Amino acid sequence: MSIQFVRAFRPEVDNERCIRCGLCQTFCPEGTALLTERGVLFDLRFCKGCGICTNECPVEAIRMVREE
Amino acid sequence: MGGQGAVLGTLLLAEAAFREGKWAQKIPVYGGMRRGGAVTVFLRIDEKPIRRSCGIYEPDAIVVLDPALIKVEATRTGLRKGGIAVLNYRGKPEEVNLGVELSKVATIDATAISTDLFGPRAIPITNTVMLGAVSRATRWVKLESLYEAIRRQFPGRIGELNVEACERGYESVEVWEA
Amino acid sequence: METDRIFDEYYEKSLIQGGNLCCPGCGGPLFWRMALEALGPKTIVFGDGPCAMCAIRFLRVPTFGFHFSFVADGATGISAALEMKGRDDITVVSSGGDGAVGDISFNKVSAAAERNENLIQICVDNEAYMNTGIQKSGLTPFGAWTTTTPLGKESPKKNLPFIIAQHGVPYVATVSISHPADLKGKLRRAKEIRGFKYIHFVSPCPTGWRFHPSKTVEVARLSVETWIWPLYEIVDGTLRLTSKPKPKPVEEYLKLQGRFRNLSPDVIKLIQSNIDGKRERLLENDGERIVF
Amino acid sequence: MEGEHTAMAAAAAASAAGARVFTASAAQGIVYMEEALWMPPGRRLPVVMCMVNRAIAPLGGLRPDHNDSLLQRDTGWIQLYCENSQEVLDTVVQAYRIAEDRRIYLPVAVCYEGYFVSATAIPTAAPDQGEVDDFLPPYKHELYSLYPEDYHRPPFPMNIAKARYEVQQAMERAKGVIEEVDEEYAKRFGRGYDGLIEEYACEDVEAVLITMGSMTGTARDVVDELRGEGKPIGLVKLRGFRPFPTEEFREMAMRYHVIGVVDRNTSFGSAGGGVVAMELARALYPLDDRPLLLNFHVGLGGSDVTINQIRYMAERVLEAYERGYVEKEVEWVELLDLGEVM
Repeated sequence: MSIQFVRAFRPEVDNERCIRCGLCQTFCPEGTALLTERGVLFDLRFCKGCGICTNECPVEAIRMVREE
Repeated sequence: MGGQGAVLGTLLLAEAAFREGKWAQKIPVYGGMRRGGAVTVFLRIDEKPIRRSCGIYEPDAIVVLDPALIKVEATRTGLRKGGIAVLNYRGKPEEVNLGVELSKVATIDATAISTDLFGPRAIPITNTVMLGAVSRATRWVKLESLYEAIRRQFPGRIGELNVEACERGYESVEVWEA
Repeated sequence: METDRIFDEYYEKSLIQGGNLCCPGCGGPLFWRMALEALGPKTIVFGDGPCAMCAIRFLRVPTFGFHFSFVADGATGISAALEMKGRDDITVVSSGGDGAVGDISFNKVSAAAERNENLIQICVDNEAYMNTGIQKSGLTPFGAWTTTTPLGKESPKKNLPFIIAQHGVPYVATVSISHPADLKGKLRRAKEIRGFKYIHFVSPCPTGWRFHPSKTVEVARLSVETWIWPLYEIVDGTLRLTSKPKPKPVEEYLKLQGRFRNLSPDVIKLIQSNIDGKRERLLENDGERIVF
Repeated sequence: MEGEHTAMAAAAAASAAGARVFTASAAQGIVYMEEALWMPPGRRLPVVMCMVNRAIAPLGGLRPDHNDSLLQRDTGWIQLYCENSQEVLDTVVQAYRIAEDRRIYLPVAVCYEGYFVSATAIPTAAPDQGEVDDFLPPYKHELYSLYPEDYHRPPFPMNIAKARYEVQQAMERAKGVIEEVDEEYAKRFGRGYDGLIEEYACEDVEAVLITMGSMTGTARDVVDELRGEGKPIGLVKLRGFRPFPTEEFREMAMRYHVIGVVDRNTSFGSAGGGVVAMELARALYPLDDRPLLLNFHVGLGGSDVTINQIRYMAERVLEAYERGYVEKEVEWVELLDLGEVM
């Protein structure tokens, strides 16, 4: 799949810290964050790197890292 | 290309060329009208008045404002042998392969400079950094003319920050010549 | 890839497609995902126009649209056709932005409300014409910068939910993406009611309101907590506040956004006193019939 | 204003109240405005408006073709089509002189394409405010109504016909006025546009291409190349579509053997071809000796009119000249594969 979305930062989750609250999934505008049994997953095909997940995370388990 | 201030950046470049007594023309071709959408902008610079209004299909140079776009096929279309590429890219210019023999390749980590100067943003605005790089790589416009254009467009503190961005673009760019 | 497959299933369930054309941090797609989870797959969405076009074209339900000036018209037609075909299982949703619902198509929406058409009218209010370059609309709040009000808007925001309520329609509600349970509950309720339902959603716009895209939900939450955007519903003319938070100063909301950067302390004080007055009147009338 | 329908009504009423009025719109907006667009010509109000051409939705996008303004060709607005930003600026100044001329009192639309003109940045000279004030003295409306007794109630049918005939008469007079104003403007500001119609590189040619709007600039470059190659083809730029320069075209028809009309518009199910080609055919019909007429659709929905496409059209026109007949009356140039664009 070709890159459609210009993104400078992408989310990265620390599953150790994550408390499985699912707020990132609730508030991701693109629906690209999902709480699964394996922890939080991100769909990097469509993530635009807005950072709402980081902002809403109550335990700061998600951070934005620079895209290569 | 980029959508990171490509339209305004090209306008500044056009204005800088105009300030040096040349004719310039900027035609934007908007993609999705949203922040971060891919955007193409055409720029012509000439010694005599520019009459044609069609798009540019075989550019002498391409400027890519976002590293992600380098991998996109459309970016390379029409780039001809002996052309120039100025890229926002972290790697060395000699590592770049766009599928044609270019006369010059310039690379610069404009995102890092932009983040350093303007703070982290979801979509880093890299246009003025890239302008400095373009000036160095192509020698089509002088750095001073770009400063004048930037200062006119953004008076005050924002203008000075952008002038600094432009200067750092000029200094940090790595140019490879065939 | 495994992740891709998991997400494709998730999109199917949420009735959206991965990848939309909105700006990063736009409140619109978030609203639609929540709304469709409440409304279910048997929904037809009518609406078009720039920002809405970006948001609506990624929905996995039938969509159709004309332009700014036809907001409730097309939905009326769809609703009438479904009635002729005896399909009362389908929810018709008409969507428009603040410019369309509040200005260009205001007469159309008002007329549809008066006819009590069986549809849910949604106003996705980002408080200006954003896609065309941030021009002021009738729903731009007082004091806000736009490209056509460079010194701040001088007139107040139209109180659209109350205007529509005065048509005597069965259901009017305001919602916010920061309160998903409330949002979904109101849409489920609207779905069950026959007649004209009006849902007003204020959609934070990072591009036009000038804030970092990651703050979208925070801004939406503050708008509720400062009482700038109170959450209520008006059922058959009776007002009921659905959220009564302890009021925070409006300054917290205003200072997050670049569009209010140039407000002087006096103007902020004025906005605060207006909001205080509004809050008191709302609390007074909570549970009262307000449509005469 | 909440919409174009309102904007034009307000502009017309403001003009009736004695103000000098300007507004602008594009595509959907112009079409939405249409009901109100009939007011200024009917009431003889000199409103000036920029119609920024954009393709109409659906099946249209954000980019330009001429259908939106050409749809308004019957409303009674004078329509001038511009090639670049400089011409737009100059034409807006001229437009007030034309509209407010006592012999005319008709609204003027300055039409130019979105993107290729409206969003394109190019050096443009702005005339001095004082000189413009000299050229455009304060406006004083002197013709309130031709038939005051009819102003606020349904007019007598006889008067409607008379009023419409008078609009037509004013349009006829406008041809001369547009040229006059353009000439005076050229004298004062050093830039003129040959009134309604401009012939470019047309000395000793046998055939011409007719273009309208921004593609003219590109066509100039192509025609220069072709003339350099010794090909007998010139370029005619249609600036004034309303009023239509019938006489000029009839006179041209005596000199050129083949005319190729480039239409950035279409009229579905019409007698054939674009709006300009059909107008031109009517203008030339009474002549005994008519030139061959070719028509091309190009740039529809705002696709780019490329150098290759213009070259292709010029070649078809020259081919018709050599053969002496027209093989294909109407061609959709965009549907052809012209190989590598450039």
